[in-house]
Amino acid sequence: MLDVRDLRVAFETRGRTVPALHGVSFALRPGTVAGLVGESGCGKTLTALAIMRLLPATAGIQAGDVHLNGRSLLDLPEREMARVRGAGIAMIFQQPRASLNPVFPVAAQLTHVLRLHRGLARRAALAEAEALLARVGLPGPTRILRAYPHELSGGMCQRVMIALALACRPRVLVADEPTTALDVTVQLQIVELLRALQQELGLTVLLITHDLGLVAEICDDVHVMYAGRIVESASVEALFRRAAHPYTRGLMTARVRAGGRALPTGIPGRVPPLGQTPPGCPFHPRCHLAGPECAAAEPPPEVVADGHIVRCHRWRAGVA
Amino acid sequence: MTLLTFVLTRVLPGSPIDEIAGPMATSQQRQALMRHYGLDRPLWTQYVAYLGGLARGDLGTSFVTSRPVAADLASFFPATMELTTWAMLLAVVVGVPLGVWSAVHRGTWIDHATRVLAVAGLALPVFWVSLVLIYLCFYVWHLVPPPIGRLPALVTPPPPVTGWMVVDSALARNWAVLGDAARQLILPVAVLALAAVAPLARVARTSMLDVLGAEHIRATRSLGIPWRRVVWTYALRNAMLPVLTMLAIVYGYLLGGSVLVETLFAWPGMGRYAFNAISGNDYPAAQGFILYATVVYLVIFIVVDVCSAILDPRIRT
Amino acid sequence: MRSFGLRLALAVVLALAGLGGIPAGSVGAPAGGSDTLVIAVSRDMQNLDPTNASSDSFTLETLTNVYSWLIDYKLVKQPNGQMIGDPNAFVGNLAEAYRFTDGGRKLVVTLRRGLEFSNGDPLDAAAVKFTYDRLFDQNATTAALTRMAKITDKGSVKVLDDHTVEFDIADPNTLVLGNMSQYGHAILNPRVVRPHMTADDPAAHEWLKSNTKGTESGPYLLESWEPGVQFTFARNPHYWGPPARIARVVFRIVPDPSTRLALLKSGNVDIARDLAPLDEVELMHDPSVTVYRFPTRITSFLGMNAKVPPFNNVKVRQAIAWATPYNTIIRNVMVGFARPLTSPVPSGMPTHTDQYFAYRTDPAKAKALLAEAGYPNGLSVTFTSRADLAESKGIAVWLRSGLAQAGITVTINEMQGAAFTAALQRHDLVFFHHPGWNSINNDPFYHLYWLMQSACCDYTNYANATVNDLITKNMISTDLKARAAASRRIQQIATEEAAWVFLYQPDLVLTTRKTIGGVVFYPADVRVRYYYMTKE
Amino acid sequence: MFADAAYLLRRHPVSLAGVLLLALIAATALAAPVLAPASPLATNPGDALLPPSPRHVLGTDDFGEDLWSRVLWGGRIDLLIALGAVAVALLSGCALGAVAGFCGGWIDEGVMRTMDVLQAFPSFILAMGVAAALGPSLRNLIVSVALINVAIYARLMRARLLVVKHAPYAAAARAAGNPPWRVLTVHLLPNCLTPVVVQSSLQSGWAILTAAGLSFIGLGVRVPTPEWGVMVAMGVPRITAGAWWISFFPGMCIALAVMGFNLVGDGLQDLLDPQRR
Repeated sequence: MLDVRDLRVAFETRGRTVPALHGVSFALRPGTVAGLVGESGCGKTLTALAIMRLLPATAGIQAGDVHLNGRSLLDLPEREMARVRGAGIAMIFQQPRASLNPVFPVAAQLTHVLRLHRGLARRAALAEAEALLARVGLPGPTRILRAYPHELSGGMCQRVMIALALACRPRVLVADEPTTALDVTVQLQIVELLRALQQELGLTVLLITHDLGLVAEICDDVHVMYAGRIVESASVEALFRRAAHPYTRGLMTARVRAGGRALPTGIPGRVPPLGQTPPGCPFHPRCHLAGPECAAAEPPPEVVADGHIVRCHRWRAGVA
Repeated sequence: MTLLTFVLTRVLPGSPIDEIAGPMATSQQRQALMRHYGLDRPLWTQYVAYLGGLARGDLGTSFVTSRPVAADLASFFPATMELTTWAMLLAVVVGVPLGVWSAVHRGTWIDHATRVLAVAGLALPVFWVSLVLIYLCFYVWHLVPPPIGRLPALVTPPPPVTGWMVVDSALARNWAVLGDAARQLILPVAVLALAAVAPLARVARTSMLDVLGAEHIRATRSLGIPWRRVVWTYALRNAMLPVLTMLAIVYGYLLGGSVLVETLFAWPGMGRYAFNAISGNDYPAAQGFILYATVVYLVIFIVVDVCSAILDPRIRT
Repeated sequence: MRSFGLRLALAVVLALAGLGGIPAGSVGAPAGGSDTLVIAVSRDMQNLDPTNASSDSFTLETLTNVYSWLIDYKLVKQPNGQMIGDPNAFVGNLAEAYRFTDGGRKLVVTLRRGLEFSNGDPLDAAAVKFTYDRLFDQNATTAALTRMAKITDKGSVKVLDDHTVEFDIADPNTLVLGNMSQYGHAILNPRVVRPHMTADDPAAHEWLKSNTKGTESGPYLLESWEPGVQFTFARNPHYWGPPARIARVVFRIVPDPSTRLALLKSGNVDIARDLAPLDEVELMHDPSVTVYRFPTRITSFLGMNAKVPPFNNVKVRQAIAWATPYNTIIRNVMVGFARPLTSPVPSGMPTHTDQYFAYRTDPAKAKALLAEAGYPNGLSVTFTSRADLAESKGIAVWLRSGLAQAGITVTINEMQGAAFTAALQRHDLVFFHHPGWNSINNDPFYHLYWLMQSACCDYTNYANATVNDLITKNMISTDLKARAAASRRIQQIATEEAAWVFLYQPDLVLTTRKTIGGVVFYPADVRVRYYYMTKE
Repeated sequence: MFADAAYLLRRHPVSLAGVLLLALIAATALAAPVLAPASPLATNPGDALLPPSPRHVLGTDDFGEDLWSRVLWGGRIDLLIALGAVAVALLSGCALGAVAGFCGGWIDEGVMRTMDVLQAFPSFILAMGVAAALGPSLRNLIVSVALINVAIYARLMRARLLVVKHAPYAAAARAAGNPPWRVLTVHLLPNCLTPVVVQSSLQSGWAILTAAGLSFIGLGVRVPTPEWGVMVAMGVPRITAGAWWISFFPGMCIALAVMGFNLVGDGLQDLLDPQRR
């Protein structure tokens, strides 16, 4: 469905090129939910933006490929890509309120998308907008339509954002920490909504999160990221049964409370800042299993089991 | 405020009486005139009298034009207002897209070129540009009518309704005069706009850059809205607030009357009036002008507040 | 979703395009038809009360064209064919005839029959009496000038009958006619003016300052006045004399001299006033323009305050007079539109002589005089010029470099018009350029009195006992011989003592389109009479 | 900081051009005594109004003064006006703003209302009035041009001060027992200077333009001071007579200097405002 291959992204700052994604590869199976997991700063959001080709001006895709239904997105002219966005892949963001344009009422943003992508007339678009708002579980859609984003709560904004994303009838939905900025109770509601919509519409979802609890709850597959690399990919069951990478296991031990904003990991140290990735396995300075080979060379992907891949020199030591 | 203007006009060197009385006046005649204009009384009495007049809406009588200052202001203000407003509209139409364009193409040669162009417009001394343009466009190429004021010499102005020649002649359905008035406006409007483009473009650029980096712009793009629409519909309106404030500053500045442009184009506006008042020690006129400028300043900022509220719903609540 | 910016842009562009696209009517079009004269002037008129008018040239020109007075200058044809108003020959204007009686103690004036004001009211002896009563009651400049000629008060003006008025002259003198031949003596319409007289303003000054309607008696009437924009004359149908040749005159206020020049060259105006001398020279080569130049009696000089050191020292004044670059100033600042001034009494005024004028530009001589004066190592002075007059600036610069040759360091201080006038009239200026004094009465003692003796206008505080004595003795006198001798003596003293630095007498330059004719020059008041002008 | 600047200049060739322009102008102005072939005040009646030629590369003016020499010397005066006016405005404005922001209360109220009044005046007319009241001279010109900008600096300073006043380091400095003036001058002011610096560069350009405008209406420096504005003003009436060079060259100098200041100001803004990098 969505196939990301060896995606490399770098920042151009102060005349220097600082690599941020070092060859990210994964694939989404149609109609499933895949989780992209990792601590803050490990490149999850960057991966999503690169897929959407919405990287900030300072970042650029150096190499790699993104295919949607076999069509390479990176080579598309901007005009075509705009058509893919929304209709092909839609995205919802971490900060729901900041993602809505503050100076337009909900109706204007929603009907514009409907008219543009689905060619609806003004009146039909308005009716559809109302239906969509109802579909994402907003009470009193007519009132919401007239409202400006600052008049809505964070949860409501996220629902509006979801409605906007669904308005284009996308095949793939990228959800970038959709619940992180919300209250705990609201988080659950949004998760429920996403799950319901996914099943109902048969969406393929890439869920970006640092919350393994959430992953366990709704994902089919998981990809764990660290310092711009996918360090482990597996099905949810496989991962939770037998996580191979020491980093993944660290994450899991830390998963005491679901949804805590700043994740107090059981891993000592911090994610290395951009441009200061240590040589070899980027995780080795923090890894309790690290040996001399870890600092010498970056580990190649190794197959743990069918569909379970890990990049660690010493995963066997960990699993044993 | 009134006190300040009062004091400020009184510190001008010289006295209006010397100009009025003429060279041969004796000191008694001069004193008689001082009495006539109430200038012989102590300053604070003059000030109280001035305030009293103000309360009745009386700004005093100009020494130079011999007319009530209020009437003078009423006849000079529309000239400046018309000139300035057209210039501002032109500057907005040119400057804002230029700034947006520059922001969209940030860091490219387009960005650099537009910035240099805008700054160049600002950097040229306005009187110098005016003269060169008059020389070329009127004198050499005959593209525009002579810089002789608001209407050609022998054209009868339309009955004043708004004081705007273009509007009044349209109201009077006098299309010939409308054309005359419009053509008289071309060059001075262009010159004023030239200087106003740069600040507008600069603010539009910075503010657009801020907005284009915002989350919601990324979100809008993620919905597959074409880039052009994102910039010109979604981002522009967000970026308009700072532009509006700059617009008000520039507009207020220009409404104070551009002495230089009005001099060169024989435009009977506020700047000329103020210049004559100051250089002729015409206290009531100078005071009246300053009062006017203050009111204009206040009104513009109220209008900007209202417009900001219309543009940005967050300000409304 | 609507695009706010786009719509606004579209609207403005359409509006501008629409306006610009209206078919051209007046681009490059010539000024009005042969019945209208269009004139670009530098500034607006100010205070039009004839007896207490502001002294700027366009106010006075308007008064001269819309009012008439009893006695005026006689028109004569000069050998070169140019018509001028002879400053020393007088004829009746509103007066059909006038004569001095009683050994010059009375002036009897007979009015023309059937005179009317511009509104049709009769202009008779009662109006004359009203005019002079008001003049004396108001006691302003014109009253002072009238008294100067020894017509002292209201009682001196008597109505003999409807058409005859008699003026008592306390001491017979030569000043009467010259002092009366000017705008201040404009006869006013009592029926129009009297209703505006109030307890606060018994002279109706406030009304007359900005109105002439109904009380005009000259060839033109003031048809309209839009302050700061333009004012217009129209032919006065009730004028007694030959009607104005051109029906309307439009004065357009164009403050910038380059703009006025461009308007004249392109034919958008018929006449441009107050151009820069350099442009006037240029215009002499323009086949579509006529440059009229008339020698005036205007005295332009450098004032040196005789009460303030170092200028109280005659030698210092003489040194400066020897160091001044006369020719450079006339050639480079006035571009030749001036002739040297060689005496306090200008050339063209009776009794003028240049025989005492020895000054040339001679820095060595100036240095020697400075040494004699006690400044062997030079001197530093501050020179005040008018910031708003180009020629004043030019003189300042040339003077600075000229005086530097003689070891005099000049610091230039520029003053704005109003401040300069105020300081000038308080006699506070120490070393300055007087841009030009014109004595309307072409009489040497009138001239010398004002500039060397009067409280108001002896700007340099020049005081020489002999000179004072000679002026006092001869001003009111009919002994022409004695006056001539005294005038020469004064010229000798003032020139030798370097009362001022005598700079130049500027020309009156009038630049018109070739189509304009009938230009008549009045050396006495240097005002342009538009009613003689013709246009092809 | 230097690395930043170097980077920025590479990314902003236009700002680099601005810096080079200003450097060039400053260098020629400083080297005027060496470069100028003649004294800027050397008049010569025979040489008036000569067009550019090998002897007078930029021609001569009404007084036969060599324009090239005058343009060179004029750089000194104009840079002095720009920097002087900005310095005066900056020092007084910042002092007022700092006092207002630091003291608060009625002092703040009083100072800021006065600034309001100053800003409500149309700035050119205000400068005109002040220049007319003081009379034309270089010093008065600088003062009048400075006055119209005082309010801008006061406002900037006060706004910034209100932000940093409550910053942790300010509280720390206060807790350490520093007297208020010391907290203000040593700990707070240095943190308020960024917007002020940017503004200064932009205002320098404005100052030259305002000064030139005042000169044009006769309120600038005295003749024959070689100041670009006065030179343009004197040359402007000569354009129609064909002597374009008198106003053209000083006019270009003004334009280049103002452009230089503006471009540098733009660059500084980008450099000093991390958000806009």
